[in-house]
Formats: sequence, C-alpha cells, structure tokens
Amino acid sequence: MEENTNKTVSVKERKVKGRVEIDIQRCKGCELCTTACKEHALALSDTINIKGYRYIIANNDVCTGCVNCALVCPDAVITVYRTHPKKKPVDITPENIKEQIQSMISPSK
Amino acid sequence: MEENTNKTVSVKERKVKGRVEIDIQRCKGCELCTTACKEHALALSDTINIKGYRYIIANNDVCTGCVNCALVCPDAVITVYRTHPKKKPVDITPENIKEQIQSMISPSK
Amino acid sequence: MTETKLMKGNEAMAEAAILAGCDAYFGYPITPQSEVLEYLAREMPKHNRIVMQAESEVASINMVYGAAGAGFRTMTSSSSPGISLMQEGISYIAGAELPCLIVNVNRAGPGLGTIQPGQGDYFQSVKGGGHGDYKMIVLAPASVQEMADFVYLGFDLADKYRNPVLMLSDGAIGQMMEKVQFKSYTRPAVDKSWATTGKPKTRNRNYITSLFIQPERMEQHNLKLEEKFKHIRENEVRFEEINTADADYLFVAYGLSARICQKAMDIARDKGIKIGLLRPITLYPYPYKRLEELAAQVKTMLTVELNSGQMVEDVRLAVKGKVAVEFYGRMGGMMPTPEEIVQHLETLIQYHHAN
Amino acid sequence: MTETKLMKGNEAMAEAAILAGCDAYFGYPITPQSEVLEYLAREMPKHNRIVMQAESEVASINMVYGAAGAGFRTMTSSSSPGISLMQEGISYIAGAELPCLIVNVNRAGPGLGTIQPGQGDYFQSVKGGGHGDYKMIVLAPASVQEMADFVYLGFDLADKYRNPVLMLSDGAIGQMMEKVQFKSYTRPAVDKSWATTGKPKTRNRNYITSLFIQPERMEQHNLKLEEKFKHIRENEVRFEEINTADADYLFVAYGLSARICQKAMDIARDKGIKIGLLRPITLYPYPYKRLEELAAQVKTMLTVELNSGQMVEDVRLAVKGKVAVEFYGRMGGMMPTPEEIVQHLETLIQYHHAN
Amino acid sequence: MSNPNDFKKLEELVVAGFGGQGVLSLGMTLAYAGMVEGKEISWMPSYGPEMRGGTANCITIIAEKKISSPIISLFDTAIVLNQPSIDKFAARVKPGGLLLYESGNIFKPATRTDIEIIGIPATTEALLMKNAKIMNMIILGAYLQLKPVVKIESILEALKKVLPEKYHHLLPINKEALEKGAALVKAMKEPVM
Amino acid sequence: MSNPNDFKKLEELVVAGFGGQGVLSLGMTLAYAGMVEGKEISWMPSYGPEMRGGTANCITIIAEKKISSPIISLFDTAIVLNQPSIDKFAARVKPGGLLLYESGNIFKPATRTDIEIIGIPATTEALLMKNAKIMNMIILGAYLQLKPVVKIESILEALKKVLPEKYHHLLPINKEALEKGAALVKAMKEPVM
Amino acid sequence: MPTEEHVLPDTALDVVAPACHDEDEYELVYHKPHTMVDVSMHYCPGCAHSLVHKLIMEVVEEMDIQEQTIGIAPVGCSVFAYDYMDIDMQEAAHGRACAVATGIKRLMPDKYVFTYQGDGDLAAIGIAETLHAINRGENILIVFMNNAVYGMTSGQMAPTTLAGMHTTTSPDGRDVGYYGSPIKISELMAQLPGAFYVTRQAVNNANAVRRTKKALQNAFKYQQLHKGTCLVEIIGNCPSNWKMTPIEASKFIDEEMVKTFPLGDIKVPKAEDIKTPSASSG
Amino acid sequence: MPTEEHVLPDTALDVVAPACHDEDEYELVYHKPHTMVDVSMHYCPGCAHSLVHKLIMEVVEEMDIQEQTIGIAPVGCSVFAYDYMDIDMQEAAHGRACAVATGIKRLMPDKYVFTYQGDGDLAAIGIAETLHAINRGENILIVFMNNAVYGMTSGQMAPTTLAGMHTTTSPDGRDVGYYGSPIKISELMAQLPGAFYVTRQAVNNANAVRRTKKALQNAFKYQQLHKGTCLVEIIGNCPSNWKMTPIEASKFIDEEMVKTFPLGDIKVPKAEDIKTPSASSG
Ligand SMILES: Cc1ncc(C[n+]2csc(CCOP(=O)(O)OP(=O)(O)O)c2C)c(N)n1
Ligand SMILES: Cc1ncc(C[n+]2csc(CCOP(=O)(O)OP(=O)(O)O)c2C)c(N)n1
Ligand code: SF4
Ligand code: SF4
Ligand code: SF4
Ligand code: SF4
Ligand code: SF4
Ligand code: SF4
Ligand SMILES: [Mg+2]
Ligand SMILES: [Mg+2]
Repeated sequence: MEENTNKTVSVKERKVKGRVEIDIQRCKGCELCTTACKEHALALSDTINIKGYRYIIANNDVCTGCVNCALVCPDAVITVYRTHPKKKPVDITPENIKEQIQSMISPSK
Repeated sequence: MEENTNKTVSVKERKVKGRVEIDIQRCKGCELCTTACKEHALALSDTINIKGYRYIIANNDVCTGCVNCALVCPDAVITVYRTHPKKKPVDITPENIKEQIQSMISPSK
Repeated sequence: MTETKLMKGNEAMAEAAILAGCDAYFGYPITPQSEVLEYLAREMPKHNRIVMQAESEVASINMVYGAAGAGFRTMTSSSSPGISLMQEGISYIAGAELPCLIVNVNRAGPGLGTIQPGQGDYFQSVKGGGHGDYKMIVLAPASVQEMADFVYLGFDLADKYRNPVLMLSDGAIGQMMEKVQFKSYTRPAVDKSWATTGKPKTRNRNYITSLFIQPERMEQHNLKLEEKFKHIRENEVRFEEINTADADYLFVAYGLSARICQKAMDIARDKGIKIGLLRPITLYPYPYKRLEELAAQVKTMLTVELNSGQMVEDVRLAVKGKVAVEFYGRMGGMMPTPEEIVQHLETLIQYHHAN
Repeated sequence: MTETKLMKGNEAMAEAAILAGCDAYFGYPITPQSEVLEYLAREMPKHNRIVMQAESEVASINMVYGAAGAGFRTMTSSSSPGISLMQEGISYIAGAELPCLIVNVNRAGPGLGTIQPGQGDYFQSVKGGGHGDYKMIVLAPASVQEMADFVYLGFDLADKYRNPVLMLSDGAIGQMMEKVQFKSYTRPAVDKSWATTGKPKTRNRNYITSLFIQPERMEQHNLKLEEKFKHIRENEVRFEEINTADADYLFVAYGLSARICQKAMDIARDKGIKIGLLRPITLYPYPYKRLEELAAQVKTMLTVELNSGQMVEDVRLAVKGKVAVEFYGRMGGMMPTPEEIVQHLETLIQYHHAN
Repeated sequence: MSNPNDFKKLEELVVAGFGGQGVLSLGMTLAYAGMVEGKEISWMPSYGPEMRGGTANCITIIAEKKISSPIISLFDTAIVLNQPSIDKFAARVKPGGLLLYESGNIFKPATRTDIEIIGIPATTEALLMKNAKIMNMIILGAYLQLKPVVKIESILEALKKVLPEKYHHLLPINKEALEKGAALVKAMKEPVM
Repeated sequence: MSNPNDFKKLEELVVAGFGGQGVLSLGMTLAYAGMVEGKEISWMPSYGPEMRGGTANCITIIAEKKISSPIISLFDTAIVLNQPSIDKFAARVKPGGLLLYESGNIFKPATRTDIEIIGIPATTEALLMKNAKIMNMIILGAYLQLKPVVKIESILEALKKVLPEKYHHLLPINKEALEKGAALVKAMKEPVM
Repeated sequence: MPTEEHVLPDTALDVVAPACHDEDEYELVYHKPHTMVDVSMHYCPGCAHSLVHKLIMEVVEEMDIQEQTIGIAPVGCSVFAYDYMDIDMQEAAHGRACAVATGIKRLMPDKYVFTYQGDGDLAAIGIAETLHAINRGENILIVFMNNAVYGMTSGQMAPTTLAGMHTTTSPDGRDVGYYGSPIKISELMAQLPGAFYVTRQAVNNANAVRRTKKALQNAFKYQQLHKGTCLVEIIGNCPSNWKMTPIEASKFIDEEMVKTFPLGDIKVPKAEDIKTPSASSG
Repeated sequence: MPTEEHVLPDTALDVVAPACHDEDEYELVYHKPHTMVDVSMHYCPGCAHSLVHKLIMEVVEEMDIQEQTIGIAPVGCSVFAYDYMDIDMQEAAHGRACAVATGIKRLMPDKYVFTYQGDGDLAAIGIAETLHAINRGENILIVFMNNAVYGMTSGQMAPTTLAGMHTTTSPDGRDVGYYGSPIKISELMAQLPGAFYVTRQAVNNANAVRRTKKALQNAFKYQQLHKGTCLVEIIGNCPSNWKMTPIEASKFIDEEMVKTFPLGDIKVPKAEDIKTPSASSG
C-alpha cells in the first residue's frame, strides 16, 4: 500500500477559512459529503430539488475549505473556496480566469 | 518438480530378455523409438510401407524389453514382450485374453 | 382445474421450463430477460436441476452444446446482442443435431441499440444468423400464455427432430403480465441413445460432431439435414387466423405486432373495413401455403413489424406477386399504435383503389 | 502497363489491401484464408502499417471497430465459423456507422463442417447474421482479379457510406491462382471529421456509439440508416450479364458457381440451348430490377449455388412469380460439374415443356 | 378508439410517476384484483436502463373479453404522480376519460375541459398516516371510488398475493389507505361510473 | 465436353499424387510458363486439413481465351504420381486424352484403351541424378515432350519466378531433369500433339 | 486501511485552482473539472462511477491532454460515460473495450487511450480481450470499476462477487463450491509481463480518493513513456444493488470488500524503469 | 531436466499386461491400449498429439473407466481425437471445450470428463472459457497440448510461441515488444483457487512420458474425489511446423522450450486434501 503523505494540520493552528457552494439541483442527497466533513458544516435540506432529491446545505461559518467533501462528492456538485491559499496560481491570465470561474459557479446562484 | 521415483536397474544385473513387434504399416518412421532404445535394437528399413514411410525393424537379440521405445512411440505401433515379468497379471480370465491379444497383434503379421 | 396465475412472460417461460423437465439452463444476464436467469437461480436448485450463470453468451451456448450432447433437456435465453454472440455455437448445435431450446427476447438494434422491444432479429432467426445451411424451428409467442406453452412445444420439437428450437419473443411480451395456466405435461419418450453418457461395452462409442472433413461425407450430412428440414416444413407449420373468412384485406404479423394488429383490426372492422389477421406462430417453417391461398382471396396484405421490413419478404415469397404486399413498421423500440396502423391501412386502400 | 502477376486469390486480396492504403489489418488464422494474415504479416510492417494477429475473431472485429472509429482504413478477414463469431461486432459496426472491409472466404458448414469451398453463408451475409436492422454492402468476386479489385471498391464504398462492406468469397477463389493486375489507385478524399482522434478545442467531442437509449432517438437513428440503405439500393447495384441478349433460359449464380455456370453455358450453347448468365456482383444491394426485366424474356431461371438454396429466394423475390425459378446446388464442399449442371438444365427444359 | 361495444367492459389505464412512488405496484395490484374477479387483464410496464431514476409507467387493462393489444396510446384513465408524467399523459386521456393526479407533487395540472381532472393530496395524507409508502394505495382507493372497476375486497385479496407473507401485517394499513382515498373522493363528489 | 473450337487452344490438366511429391509445384510451374507466353491460366489446388499426409492434386488450365470454370471434372491430361490418384483420375481423362504416370510408384496402371497411357520411371531417374526432388520436373519434361503446350524456355523462365533467388543455382539441374523427361519419352515414341 | 483524516488537499489538487477574483479573500480550491460535460449524471445517488469519472477528467485536465485522450466506454452502468467526459470516446461492445482500445492505440501510439470497464464487462465476458491486451502490453490504461455486481442489469452476480454475497442470481449468497471464488483480477493480471503498473484503490473516503487520483496520474504518466499496460482497479460501491445507503456501502467496502480485495499497489515499476520512454510498439 | 535413462517401466504400466500365452517364456509388457480405436492416426510422424492420446487412453484402460469417461476434442490438429479414443466424445467449437465440459460435467458429476486442447484453442480464443471453468473449480481434467504454434492451420504464432520464434505470422520471430511474451498458462491458472492440481510435463523421452502418465493418473484420481480442476500442460512437439525432424524437435524442447516453460508440478494438493472426496457441486 502506498503511504499517505499528506501533512495533517490541526484546526487550531489553521488560519484559513473555507466556503463551499453546492449545485443543489444536481445534488442527489447521497450524504457522502456529510460524512467526509469533520467540521459538520454540511446537512441535508428538508425540501427536495427538481429531481426529487433532498439536497445539501452548507454552514460556511465552520468550513475550513479542506475540500474533503468535494473530493468525495460523486456528482461533482461542490465547489470550494479558501482564504490564504498555500500556492499562488500560475500561468493563468486575468482575462481567461473570469470565464472559467463563471462557468464554475453553479447556475443555482 | 516431481521427482522421478522409478528404480534404475543396470543391464548387467538384469536376467530378462525382450522382444518387440512393430506394426510396420502404421509406423511413420519418426525414429523417436530409435533414440529411446539404448540397446540400438531398432533401425529404419530401406523400404517404404503402404503409406510411403520407411518403417522400423527390430533386432530382438539385443532387446531387453525395457519398453522405452514403446513408451515414446506416438503411434503406438510397438508391442513389447519380456521374460520373467516383475508382476503377475490379475483379474483377467484365460478366455478373454486370447481375443485381446489377437487384437493387439498387428495385422501385418 | 389448474390454477391461474398472473406472471411476467419471462417468468412464465422460466416456470414452464421447470415443469417441462428442463434439466439445465445456462445463461448470462441481459435486459429485458434477466428475470429468466434470476427466476431459475431461485427455483431450479429446489428441483435439483442445474442453473448456471455463464461467463458470457458464448460460454452459455457451448455449455448448452455439452449438456444437450449428453442427452439432457437444455435451454438458454438472451436478447439480441447476446444471441448474435451465439451464432457460431448455434451453427455447431444445428450441425451436430443437438436438441435444445434457445430464447431470444428481442430488443431494438442494431448494435447496443436500446433495451425496448423490437422484431429486428427476424432474419437472423429464420434465415440463419450463423454460417452454413441449417434451420432452427422458430416459435413466436404473442402472449404470456404462449411464452409458457411454447416452452413445452419447443422442447418436444427439439427432441423430435434433434434440432435447436428458437423461441423469438420480445421485450414487451417478456416484461408484461397476463394470466397464465400451466397445463399438465408428460414428456414424450425420446430415444437419446446417441448421447455421450459414457460408452458401455454394449455399444460403439458415441460422438457429437459437426465435422465431416471429406466433402463427400459432409454433403451426405447436409442432405440428411435438408431431408429433416423438409420434413419440418411439411409437418410443423403453425399459424393463427382471425376474421379471415370474409376478409378483403389481411394483416400479417407475429408476436407483439400481431397483438397490436388485433386491436387495429377491431377498430378497422368497426369502420366497416373487412380485414383479417394471419399470425404465423412458426416463423420457420413459414405458412407460405396458407398465405398463397389467401392471396387469391384478399386485395392487399399489410405486414406489420417492429423492424424495417423483414418478414414481409417471406410474405412476398408466399404470394408470388399475386397480390400487393405492403409493409408498415416502427423501429428503435417505438410501438405503432392500433390507430396509426388503421390510418396507414386506410391510405393503402385508397391508394390501391385509385390505381 | 502494369505487371501481370500469378497469385492466389487470398494473396491478391492482401496485396490489394496494401495498395489500397489499408492502415490496419486484424485477423485470426483460419483455413482457407490464413494466407491473408501471413502475407500481411510479412508485408505490412514494410509499409509501416499495422497488422495484428488477434486472440480471436471476436477480438479482431472489435479491434476493427476501434481503428475504424479512429478514422483508419481497416480490414479483417476470416472464414465461416469465424465470421459467425463476429456477428455481434458487425452489428455494432453497422450501428455505429463505421467503414471497414470484412472478408469471408466461405467454407462449407454448418458447424465445423469442412474446409472446402461453399456458399452457405449467403443469408448470413445479405440478410443480416447479426441482430437488428442493418445491411452490409456485399461484394462477390468470381476471379482472382476481382479478389483484388473489390478490395479497392470495398474500401471506397465503405468510406462513402460509412458502412461495413463484406466481400463474400470462397475457398476455391481464395486458393486458386490466376493472372492479376494491380491497377493504379488514388484513394478518394473522404471526410472523417467524425472520427475519435482526440478532441481539439475547435470542435465538440466525437463519440462512436450504436446506443440510443430513448426509443425516439433510436428510431431516428434507424430511419437514418434505412435512408442510407435505400440510397445504396438505388446506386450501388452491380452485376454481369453474359449472353442474355438472345437468352431463352437464364443461369443466376455468383462467385465460383457463376464460373462453373459459364462453362456450363458454353456446353449448353454448343447443344443449341440459348442460355445466358446473370452474375450478381453485389449480393446486397441485389439486382432485383434487372432480374424482373429478364423474367419477361426468359422461360426459366436456374439458380446454381454451393448451398441448399439461399440466393434463389432473392431471385424469386425479384421475378414475383412471373417465371419459374429453379435451383440446383451442391453442398459440403462438393462442386457441381458443368456437365451435371447442363444435364439438370436439360431435364428442367423438358419438364417445363411437358407442362 | 376502442370498440364501443366493449366500452363498459373495458378499462384502459395508465399509471405514471417517479420510480419509487409505487407506480408499478399500483397497476399490478389492480391487475391482480381483476384476476381475482375472473376478468381478463394485461399489465405492461415501461422499463428503462435499470437502477436509474426517472419516470416509470405501466399500462393496465381490465376487460371482460380477451385483450388484444397490451400496448395502447389512448386511455380511459391516467393516474399520474409527478409533473413530467402529467405533461406526457394528459393529452392521451380519451375524451370523457379521467385524469387522477397526486396534487402534492404536481404544480401545473392539465387544462383540458373534455375530461374529468381530479387531484388528491395523497402524499400528505400518507405522511399523516405515518407511512409514505402507502401513498399509492390512497390514490388507488380514490380511483376505485371514482371508477369501481373492481371491488375493494378483490384488492385486499390481491394484496395478499402481491405482498410476501412477511408483510401481511401491513394489510390493515393498506386497507385504511384505500378507504382514505375513497373518503377523499367522496368528500369531493360522487363516482363517475 | 468443352467447346470444340477451343480444343487446340485449351489444355485442361490435373496433377495428383502424395503431398511432398511436388504435385502442386509441377502444376504451378506450368501455369507460370503459360503466363510467360501470355496465355490465360488457372491453377486450382485441392487443399485438405493442413500438415497431413495423404494425396494432393491441382487442376491447371492453359488457354488462349478467358477461362470460365477453374473447376472441371474431365481432363485432357492427367499426370498421376501415386496409386490412389490413378484409381481416382484414370476414369476422368477425356477419350483421346493422356494419362501420364510415375511408374515407380504405381503398380496397377489403368486399363482404358481409349486414352494414351504412358509410364515414366521418374523416381528412379531422379535418384540416378542424385536429387529425389526433381522427380516432378522429369515428369514435366516428359509431359511437354508429349504435349508441347508451352515451350521449355518458358518453363525455365517460370522456374526463375517460382524458385526464390537463393535456389537459382538449382536451375541447371531442373533443366537437366526436364531434358531427361523429354528424352525418356522420345526413346518411347513421338509426341501426340 | 487509513481512515479519513482532516487534511489539507495535496498539491495535485491545486494545479488548476486560480485565484478567486470576485471574492477578494477567497480563492477557488476545488471545482468540477472543465473536461467534464456540464450535465447531471444519470448514476444513482452515491454511485462510485460518477466519482471516478470526475477523477479521470481531473487528471486529463491537469495534464492538459484533453486533445490527445480517447476513452472507451463499456456496456454497464458507465455505458454513458461519453455523455460526461468531454473527450473523444468510443462505446465498445460488452466486454470488448480492450480490443477496441488496441485498435485505436496501435494506430495512434502517441495518443492517450484508456478503457473504463465494470467487473461484469472486464472480468466475465471480456476477460479474454483484457488478458490478451495486457499480455501484449498494450500501452493503455484500464480503469476497472469493481463493484462486485452487474449494476446495469440490476444486480446479478459478477465474477468478483464476494463469497456468500447475495445477488439476484445468487439469492442464497455466492456459493464458492458452485461458482468458484471471486476472481482477483489485479493479482492475476499482474502476473503478465505486459502489465507495467497494477494497483487496487477505493474512493470511499477523501484519502482513498486522493490515492486513486494519484494512481490515475501515475498511469497516464507511464503511458506517456510507452511502458505497457496500467491497470487501476477501483473498489466502488453500487448502493442500489447492494441495497444499502451510500454511507453503508462505503462502510461495507472498508469492512468486507477489502478482505477479498485488499487495497494497495500490486505491481509497481522500479525507479529506473520510469526514467526513459520505451519504444512505442509495445 | 533429467534426461532419458535406462529404466524398467514403473508398475503403473503393468496393470493391463496379461501373460503372453502363445509364447511360453515371453510375457506381454506393453501394448497399444484397448481403449484406442484400431486405426492409424492422421498425425504427422512424431507428433506429440498421438502420444498423449495413447497415454490418456492407457490411464482410462488401467482405471477401468472407459464407460464413465467423456472426452472433449478441440479444434486443432487433435480435432479428430474422437476417431482414435474409444470413448464417448464431443467435438467442441474452437476454444470452447471447457464450456462444453462444464455442460457435461455439471449434469453428470460422477462421470470423468476431460478436455483435450491445443495452445491456440485453449490460450488464445478459448482463454475466457478456460479461465472461468478453472475459477469455478469445474471438476474436470484439462489436457493442454502446448506446441507453441497453431498446428492445424499450418504454423501461425500462438500465445505460447517463444520469444523470437519464427512462425508464418511472425516471420521475423515473435517480437515481444509487439505481441507480448508467451503466456505461461499453467503458472497463471494455478493462481485460481479452483485449480486443484497443475503440472507441466513433456513427452519427448521415455521418462518424460512416464511422468506425464503419472500426472494424468493423478488428475483422474483427483477428479474421482471431486477436487476441482486439474490442468496437465504438456510441452509437445510439432515437427511439421517447427520445420524439424521429430528428433530435433525433442531436443528443441529440452534446449529451448523448457527455458520458457519449465517442467514440473506447479500446484500440488497437500496430502490431507486428497484423503476424502469433496462435495460434488464444485
Ligand atoms: C453481449 C451482451 N451481453 C449482455 C449484455 C447485458 N449487460 C449490460 S451491462 C451488463 C453487466 C454490467 O455489469 P458491470 O460490467 O459490472 O458494470 P456495472 O453496471 O456494474 O458498472 C450486462 C450483462 C449486453 N449488453 N451485451
Ligand atoms: C472460430 C474459429 N476460428 C479459427 C479456426 C481455425 N483454426 C482451426 S485449428 C486452429 C488453431 C489450432 O492450434 P492449436 O489449438 O494450438 O492446436 P494444434 O493444431 O497446434 O494442436 C485454428 C485457428 C476455427 N476452426 N474456428
Ligand atoms: S456528496 Fe454531493 S451529491 Fe452527495 S449529498 Fe453531498 S453534495 Fe449532494
Ligand atoms: S471544505 Fe471541508 S470543512 Fe468545508 S464543508 Fe467541505 S469538508 Fe467541510
Ligand atoms: S524394449 Fe527397450 S531394448 Fe527393446 S527395442 Fe524397445 S527400447 Fe530397445
Ligand atoms: S516411434 Fe513408432 S512410429 Fe516412430 S519410427 Fe518408431 S515405431 Fe515407427
Ligand atoms: S446501479 Fe449501481 S453501479 Fe449502476 S448507477 Fe446505480 S449505484 Fe451505480
Ligand atoms: S501439424 Fe504439428 S501438431 Fe499437427 S499433426 Fe502435424 S506435427 Fe502434430
Ligand atoms: Mg459491476
Ligand atoms: Mg498448438
């Protein structure tokens, strides 16, 4: 087995804040993200979306932007933002960024 | 690899004589038997059989009845006899034996 | 009286297989007939019969070959792409004269197509999808009851002629529920002394093969098969006629499309159009003779199929130009409605009148 | 002038494939056409083309699918049992509209049969051995020269219609040697922008599929295919006529049996019987129209095939009962001699006179 | 259009909704009940690539005479449990026919005036009865109140067949649901047939 | 029977014997020679399950006109190199035709009187020339002496094509063999055609 | 099995994350890859297929090889993969994806070719094409989604169904005496010299997802170097046919599936093997 | 490799040897088994097929199971096996012998069922049926004649053709970069739990013949005990397609073939495994 080489950073040390956006019409309510979120930032709604699924709503106040939820979301409906990124973006011009991000932002908002 | 458990008996100790019969019309002259015979009892004929193959002739004077030739003969055309067999036949009635042997003896003789 | 049950066509077929004494079923899942394997996986072990999910349809049909060659009542079922994979095996089975029952729950093709019902495998079934000269007896059920009944019939015909029998159904008949009764059935005694069950001293060895390397012997074998097929053509033609006695027009349709035509016929007759229906039950052998007779009586024949026009060729072969043979079909899993068939019929009548 | 060579039919076909710019050949050995793979295994690498011995015919045809789907000129060849194994793949290729050339060097069946020549795969080739509604263009060479020529033609037609083309030859034409010339050939430009070569930013993704899960879309796809087949029927019928101008009788035969009939025709004409020969070159599309015309002229048609009577159904469909269509065939790798055909013809003439 | 002679003796019904709403079992229960009464029946599900969401429907025909086509395009009754289905089937109800829908799931009911259109809040009622699964039985009860094509007793008999033994303890709540459906309709109007 | 007009211009020949006796290459050499002379040709081998012993044969046709059937049942000439083949083909020589056989391998030649029957001890001669493989070329030489359907030069030209470069040093012995065959016949009689 | 931990994403995930210019202090750190088509997928809630589609497309995006990549969809629930992956794709007949891939790759040796196959597709009907492609060392990636059932046809037994596991065709649980043991495809295929890299992963928690992505990255990289066949087996759930919630299914993988199918690398190249590209024929 | 030695036959060979009554002092010690049909075989001189046919039939004769044994012939040079073995047989489609055997054995679990297959048949077109039959642990014997070529179709490359070996379809020698390495069927199949006994033998000298016979005896015995699949691979020559004399071919096996295909047992049961019969379902 390959060893997990990710460095673990405890919540206390962390100075970053996170924010997630859910494309609620495409969420299927599988709840895999809720299990993945150690901050308990995610929960199922009481109402259903157009496909008849209860969808996920986020409490962004506690979100650390760890992306675990997004990683495990099968339907790729979670977009994650974070303050103080570890890395600066490279090779991307200010012009094309706009569109790219636009297209990333879910149509629901 | 499985070990070969056959006991090797040297020619000197042996007090047995052998005799082989070749079904010459079915011999294909592949010569595998000649290589197998350590007594050089077998050789290819100069003439061909009905199928156009040179066939094997045996010098039974030197044959020990070791059956090696018969074992390697692909076409099962060699029958081997030997004096002082190691084992007595069992479970075979004198009545049926006759036919069986008849059928074994090659039609060529 | 036997109990009446409400069952899916596929389940009725599976249950009938058990009652018909099917010794072994080999199959591979495929929509819309996976219920057969599932049903038998539950039920066959209770009867100490063999049910085996094979690794593929190629394996299934060759397992059938083995078990049928050993003298057992053997069956497989699949749907279109899976049946295509069996073509080599079917040709071998026919060549080696092994009795068995093969069921095709036809879906729409070509290729992966879709899983909705279709009748696009008619040619494959009756003309020979595999190589060489051979024929299967092809039974086309049009109801859940027939899905059951034709299992008995299929096995019996297979045994009688030492020939594979194909039941050509479709996704709708396989999936729909109707009432069904399972008749009491006694398996006819058949001689299977040719089977490879182990050679006792009292007989020569049996072998199952379709190989005859010398052309002279191969031709003898071919002629023997043709003799058998001729016998089948003379004795096993089956069809149903409805309202043909006074018919001016004739629907020719089998399976699901025959059911739809029946409804279309009711509607048309209400409108005063004297139309009848001939439903071939055996697609091979085909009711050529009866259709030729009817050609003398009716003005137009309309063949309705869930394909681009396949059986219509057999209808045309039957009538030899004596009467117009028209075709109406839908494809891709789409169903013609009785109303649209009637409309097409009315247009045709007008057209043929105008001429 | 191009050099004349003496070659086996199978080798001429392989050489023509190279000259026709065949990018890839995938195949599995089988008698009587293993020479194709062997020839190409020697020659293709010299031209930096791909030749690949697959693990089976099932793999071959699906490798063809992949390469053809990527836009390459792709080919496979086999003989009867191997072609049966390809039926699912062929149906997929037709469904996904991929151009490719498939060669069947027909041997006698059914089953393992024998390796001698036969024409028992006619139905499989023209009616559809695979499932669903599809058609291949089927070319039937009758000489070594045509074994070569039809490779170019086959590839071109495949590209033109985005459809598989089958060349239906037989063991005799594949194994015999005749003179052959390889014409100079320029590959027509064809649009293959649909191929999966990697999606540049400038276009939408391409995908190759035969799956249309919604019946509505599947039916649209079926109708599109039917439109294409109609176009093919209208434009690609090919046949050869010999001595039909004054004919009272007509042989209908293709491939090897047409060659034998040609000799029989010479003999019969020497005896004063005015007989002609119609040799279908495309078995699909079939020369129905021309045969229907000839039905008005001749007294009897005699179809000669190396099977139990397959193409004869198409002849009957063509003439619609206007003239008697008789059949003479041999099977199992046996060949009718010209003399026995003439004798059969004379009997028929007598019989039809008597009536 | 079907033979007018059979009209009284023939009910051609479609049930449509999301997979999981009990669409198929509603039709099947009705079919079983028809069988219990010795009628002719045919039940034809639509089936898609398995295990996917999306809509499901089944055509159920109950008749006195042998049924010809199990596939039909016009219906005496359409029971629809979601919006996509009402969009699809409202137009295919025969003039004078019945469109029965689950009003909790459907926001835009049909606008035809030549058919009877009735909405039942079955989902809400089912939740009130603390069993979301019996929504379909409430609808069935309502339907039978509107068109008594089979007797309620036959439905109960049918349920015994449809439900595996181990679920027979659920029979009473199913009965209740059927009655609830009937009551809801009665509160609205008298049956049409 | 073939068209009498073509008779002089058409030679229909079968060569038959054990696999390994050079049956196919005899016919093929002749076919190549025909091509060298611009004639029409067809060469059709019989083929069996590969790699087995048993008999082989090929039908070779050389003609001025396009050849119709490559498969024929009656022959102008049959060249037979073993007993099973003479049994099979003797009856299929056209009246007036030629049956040429290798006399070392055949004990019971045919008894027909309406054809020319000639035996050549080609095997023995080949052994005398110390190359058993050229037996077939001796036969070919004899045949061409009897029926000069192609010129010896064409055969030599053909051999250059049939034999791979690396065997071209064998051309002289092949030529010798052809001449030996011709000489054997000449010693017996004059050519028939 | 390491369980899910609270970790920062590893750098691999950051490559495509640009600064978020309309929200001053936040930056985009995770989004659906642009190499996916902007539609909702048909898979059941929580199905592993969708997740793995996403991972493959992330790698394709990050390696910037969208223009050079050709995928092959199987027959199985992922038959519609080409509706979601925004690359050129072919839909292969059931089980034949590796033969189709061979046809493509041999003619375009410098393109990236991968098959995506289920366990019925790859291990039952398609085992011959799979085994022979690997034995030839076809320079392709085989993504093997092992969910231990036939998903699409509604839950029949697969060659990888666990001993005793209930399916519609093994109603009393898979009887290994009758049907044999589940086939360990990765271990078996790793025996073949043509297999260059073989690993078994899962996607039932965030770290498993990270490792699977890494495996896919490796595989694409090795393909670039013309190294032979890479086989990435992924133990994925099929909640619908396992008759579990997605969360239960994730647990089932950790508790049951891994006993038969232990996760981890099965065949890894030596360091010197991945330094230089191989000839492109292999 | 032990070479051929001058040894007396082992007792196994004596079981059917009756006294020779018409020659007083001589006794019959070796003869063609009576379970073979009294005809000449079509095989080329020195072909290994004929020899292995003989060995199988010797075992059948000695175990006195002629009445209970059903053989399956493949498509390949041994397609005519049923012309020579005097038992009930079926001729299977190319590659499908193991599926056919499954059909027979499942219905007659107490009969002895064996397939006889060449390397093209078993390892190329039939690998799926072979692998799955073994994985199911079908209680059959698979006799696998590996002669490294397609004999019947005249010498094309097989999956087992040695690296660099010339065949009609690998005219410059098998290029492992293009076609992969020869598949070691026995080693591969031995991985499957369903394989009970797997051994690779040869028949190119008398002792090798003795060992092969022993292996076949073992396999039939295990089948009697319902133990699962036995696979006996035999490296056999094909002098015709190897373009060698039979004697050269025998040498080629010792000198070349065994490098790729080492002889010996690959999977042997433990002593306790063969004491009691297993349930007949497996
Ligand atoms: C030749 C053929 N046989 C059978 C089928 C039916 N079929 C479709 S998908 C499938 C199996 C799917 O299982 P798997 O490969 O494990 O994929 P999953 O759906 O589990 O992802 C089968 C048997 C088919 N389409 N074609
Ligand atoms: C479906 C099919 N494909 C191909 C063939 C042709 N064929 C006959 S035998 C054979 C291979 C024989 O090789 P092998 O199995 O190694 O047996 P051997 O002759 O070497 O003993 C092939 C390809 C066939 N009969 N059927
Ligand atoms: S994992 Fe994705 S689809 Fe599932 S509940 Fe969370 S956001 Fe919705
Ligand atoms: S990014 Fe991390 S903390 Fe934020 S919602 Fe997702 S899992 Fe929870
Ligand atoms: S039995 Fe032994 S000694 Fe006698 S001929 Fe045979 S090999 Fe030689
Ligand atoms: S081994 Fe047998 S066939 Fe070969 S030469 Fe000796 S006796 Fe003849
Ligand atoms: S059936 Fe299983 S594999 Fe298929 S989409 Fe649903 S969860 Fe996924
Ligand atoms: S070709 Fe090879 S395998 Fe076949 S019979 Fe001859 S030597 Fe044996
Ligand atoms: Mg699966
Ligand atoms: Mg071999």
